[in-house]
Formats: sequence, structure tokens, C-alpha cells
Amino acid sequence: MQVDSTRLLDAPLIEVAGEIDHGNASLLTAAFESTIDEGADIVLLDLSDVTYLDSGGISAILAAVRHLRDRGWLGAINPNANVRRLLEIVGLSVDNGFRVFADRTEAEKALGESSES
Amino acid sequence: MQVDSTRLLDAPLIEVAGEIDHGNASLLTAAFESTIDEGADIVLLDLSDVTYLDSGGISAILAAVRHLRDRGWLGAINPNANVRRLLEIVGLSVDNGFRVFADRTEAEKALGESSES
Amino acid sequence: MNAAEPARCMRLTVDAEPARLADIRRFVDEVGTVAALRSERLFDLKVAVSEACANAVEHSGGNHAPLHICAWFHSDRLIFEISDSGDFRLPGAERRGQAGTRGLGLPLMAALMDELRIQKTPGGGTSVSLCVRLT
Amino acid sequence: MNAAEPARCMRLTVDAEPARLADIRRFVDEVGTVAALRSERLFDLKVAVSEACANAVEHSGGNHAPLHICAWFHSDRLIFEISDSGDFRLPGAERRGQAGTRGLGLPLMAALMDELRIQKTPGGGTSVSLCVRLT
Ligand SMILES: Nc1ncnc2c1ncn2[C@@H]1O[C@H](COP(=O)(O)OP(=O)(O)O)[C@@H](O)[C@H]1O
Ligand SMILES: Nc1ncnc2c1ncn2[C@@H]1O[C@H](COP(=O)(O)OP(=O)(O)O)[C@@H](O)[C@H]1O
Repeated sequence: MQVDSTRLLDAPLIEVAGEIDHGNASLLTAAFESTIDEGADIVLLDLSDVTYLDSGGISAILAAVRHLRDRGWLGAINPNANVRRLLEIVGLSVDNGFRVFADRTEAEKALGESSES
Repeated sequence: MQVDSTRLLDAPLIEVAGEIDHGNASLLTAAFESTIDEGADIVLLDLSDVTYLDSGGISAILAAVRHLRDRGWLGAINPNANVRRLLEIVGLSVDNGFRVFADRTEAEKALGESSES
Repeated sequence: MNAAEPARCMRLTVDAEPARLADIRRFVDEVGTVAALRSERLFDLKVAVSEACANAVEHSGGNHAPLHICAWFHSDRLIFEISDSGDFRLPGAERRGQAGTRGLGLPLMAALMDELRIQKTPGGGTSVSLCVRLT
Repeated sequence: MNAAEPARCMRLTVDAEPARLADIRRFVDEVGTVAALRSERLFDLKVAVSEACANAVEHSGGNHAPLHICAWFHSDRLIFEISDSGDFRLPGAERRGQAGTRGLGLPLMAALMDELRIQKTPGGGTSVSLCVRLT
């Protein structure tokens, strides 16, 4: 797994590639924690190149969602069909601190709407 | 199940009789909440007449222990062998916010020691 | 279950309501007496059956949906099967918020029983089997 | 398992370490190819096997204790059996404190698989079976 931190418009964007599991999810947790410590209300997570995710990674995502829920949200970009299905099974698709976007353009649009309001 | 609230020395004492299960554990939760809202740091729970306990009741106990842990403890008095074993299985016997006493005399002694320190 | 060994069974069907958990425990008492379980093992079984039934009550969805409980007597083990008509689902966000006081049921069933089995019923529904060795 | 139907099996034994989870998934890929699983079902199985192995790694206690994984091929179903040498235990107070981010493994296994079975191995140890119907 590889984790990179960059930005999309004003929001921190975490790009992950590879397989997220119990053995390496702490890297994802660390990336979330540093963006949240910097005061971000909205965090984006590009899952385009994530081929596998288990409850190790889901726990990291849930912890980030819990921190962001009251002031913003976590936006997952382009999860593959299996990853998206797993996020639904664990209930994230109905969590108001979590959003899924088909691509970066959709995410940018949501960032724009959030900054207007 | 029957729940009564009384006192032992300075500490609130909740006496329960009968079977605590998912259907009635909310009565126990309510009893804990009112003593904790009143500011108690130490709460006693007399389990002498409790013949059955499941995770409904255990959840109520865990919630109380979580509230008390940083400032005091919850003391369970005289659980029967099966109830005591269940409390051990769920890990309460190694929780520093929870104590088990064989009888009220033992509990009184611990109250005395806690108020001295 | 072993096909070579036909098992005797006792059944109970109740409305899926928390208030019926006490009746379910009386049924476990009866079964335990027939199977001559030690009182310690009977207590474990009562807790495990209660947990399975409490879950079924919570997740069976429909009001008053029937809950089927069946106790199978084998020569070397006793198996309780609890069947409901709801799909197995993960706890929602509200539930997950109740820090550390939920989610005890499945681990407790697994820790108390010799075997825990959770099956999807083809056509919808969940069946939980709890096994206690008699030997 | 049905005694009348002898099943073929593929085995993997690895050290119980988080770093070996990726190797375990490659093994599930191989088995899934042999069983001609759809890619969706293969993903579910990989997650469920990972969860079972992550638990075994966490709870098997001893350093580098071996973890045994066996895939049984039946005509109508595929069963993964994950065996470790640790007793099934409930999460401790520290674990329970991690509000809502732990305790997903067992519900996820039950939700993704057609059947989940947790057995105590006589003599100590835990065996988890995960079943996927092939029909
Ligand atoms: N019979 C069932 N039907 C549907 N879902 C179930 C059933 N039993 C358990 N579950 C799911 O598994 C989760 C964990 O169950 P359990 O360990 O008993 O904890 P709790 O019920 O406190 O959440 C439940 O929250 C629920 O999402
Ligand atoms: N193989 C195992 N050996 C011992 N205990 C286990 C095993 N698998 C699960 N458990 C117990 O069940 C609990 C719940 O497991 P799980 O649902 O995977 O959540 P988590 O591992 O995040 O706590 C674990 O915390 C542990 O106490």
C-alpha cells in the first residue's frame, strides 16, 4: 500500500494505492490524523487505486468520520464496486459524515457547495 | 426484576432482585444514571438476589463503569458463582473501575479505605 | 449435524418481543433438565440463547414476527437453533456510537458455547446454532 | 461437513503475523480460481478470511505461532477453515474503549458469508469456518 497526501482545491486529499488491511491500516490512520490535527473539516480520500479493503482500513475510515462528523465530512472518491459495496455493508453510505464521489470533478463540486454555505 | 435504591454508609446502593435481561436492563441503566447524575463517585450494586444476567445487564454495568472509572468505581456485592463468572468473562474483573465484594461488610471496608485516601 | 444419527427435538415458537425472553429461558431450563446439564453449563446456554434471541428480536424487523427455537438432542451434544426472518446486518452508525457497551452478543456466544454457527437461510432470514458438548 | 462426500482440500500454514495477511489473500485468490468463484464473491471471501486471520493473529498469543488455513472443496460449497492455538476471549476494557471502530470482524464475516462457524478445539484453540455456497 502507498499513501500520499496532497490537496484538491482547499481540501486535504489522501491518495491510497494497493491493498489496505490490518497489517498496514495504521499508515492510513496516521494520514487522517495529521490532516485532522491541522484543523481540516473536510477530508478527501481517493480510493481509485485501492484494490482491497478490510475492517483494518474500515476502522481507520470510521475513526476519521467520527472526528469529522460534527463539523464536516470525509469524501471517498471512486471506490471500485467491491470496495463501495463493503462501505455500504458497514453502514457508511447512510452516515452523514461520509460521502462517496464518482470522480474528482464530483468531489470538487461538493467542495464548492460546502464553502458557499 | 426489581430495582431499589438505598445507601450503604455514604454510597448509593442499588439492590436488584431477579433476572436482568435485554428486556428490563433499562431499569438498571436508569438507576445508575440517577445516582451518577447526583454526582456519586462510588456506586454499589447488590447482586445477592440476581439469578440471571445477560449482555443487556452487562452493557448497563459497563456504561456505569465507564462513567465512574476516572473518579471512582462500581462495586458489585455478592454475585452468585455464575454471575461472577460472566463478569469475569467480559473482562470486568480486570477493569480498574470495577470491584467485587463477597458481602456488605467487605464493601463497607473498601468505602472506608476510599474515603481515607 | 450427522445424517446417520436422527436427533430428537423440542420446539418453541414465540413472538419476537423482548418481553418473551423470560419465557425462552424457562424453555432452556426445561431442555437443560431433559439433557441433564450441569447448572453452570445451563447458565451459559441460557445466556447464549438469550443473546441470539435478543438479536433476532432486534433485527427480525416485522412486528411480532415469529421466532423459532429448536433444541436438538444428540448423543454427544445439545444444539439450540434460533431462526428469524431478518437478514444478517451490520450495526448502524447510531449503534456504533454506543462506545464499548454494544457488540458483546456474538463474542459472548462464541466464548460460552463449544460451537457457534450463523447461517443465512436461503430465501432470507438468519439462523443461529449454539452447541454444547455433553461429553 | 457431509460424511458421504469426501472433499478435496488446499492448505496453507503461515506464521501468525499481520505481514502475512497479503500472502493469505494470494492463497484465497488461488483457491477462488480453482473453484471458479465470481470476482465479487472472491472479494467477500478474501475479506472474511482476512478478518478471521487477523483475529487469529491478534489472539493466538504466542509469537510466530503457526496459523493453519485449509480450503475444502465440496460440490455445492467452498469452506475455509482457520485454526489457531489461542482460546476464544472477549475484548478487554482497552479494546472496548475504541468506540465504534472495533468489533467489526465477526459481524462482517457473518454478513459476507453464507455460513460462519466458530468452534472451540478440544484441548485449546479456536477454529473458524467460512462457507460460500457455489450453487
Ligand atoms: N439475528 C440477526 N439478524 C441480523 N443481524 C444480526 C443478528 N444478530 C446479530 N446481528 C448483527 O450483528 C451485530 C453484532 O451483534 P451483537 O454482538 O449481539 O451486538 P449488538 O446486538 O449489541 O450490536 C448486531 O449489531 C447486528 O448488526
Ligand atoms: N480467533 C480468536 N481467538 C480469540 N478471540 C477471538 C478470536 N476471534 C475473535 N475473538 C474475540 O472476539 C472479539 C470480536 O472480534 P471482532 O468482531 O473481529 O472484532 P475486534 O477484533 O475488532 O475486536 C475480539 O475482540 C476477541 O476478543
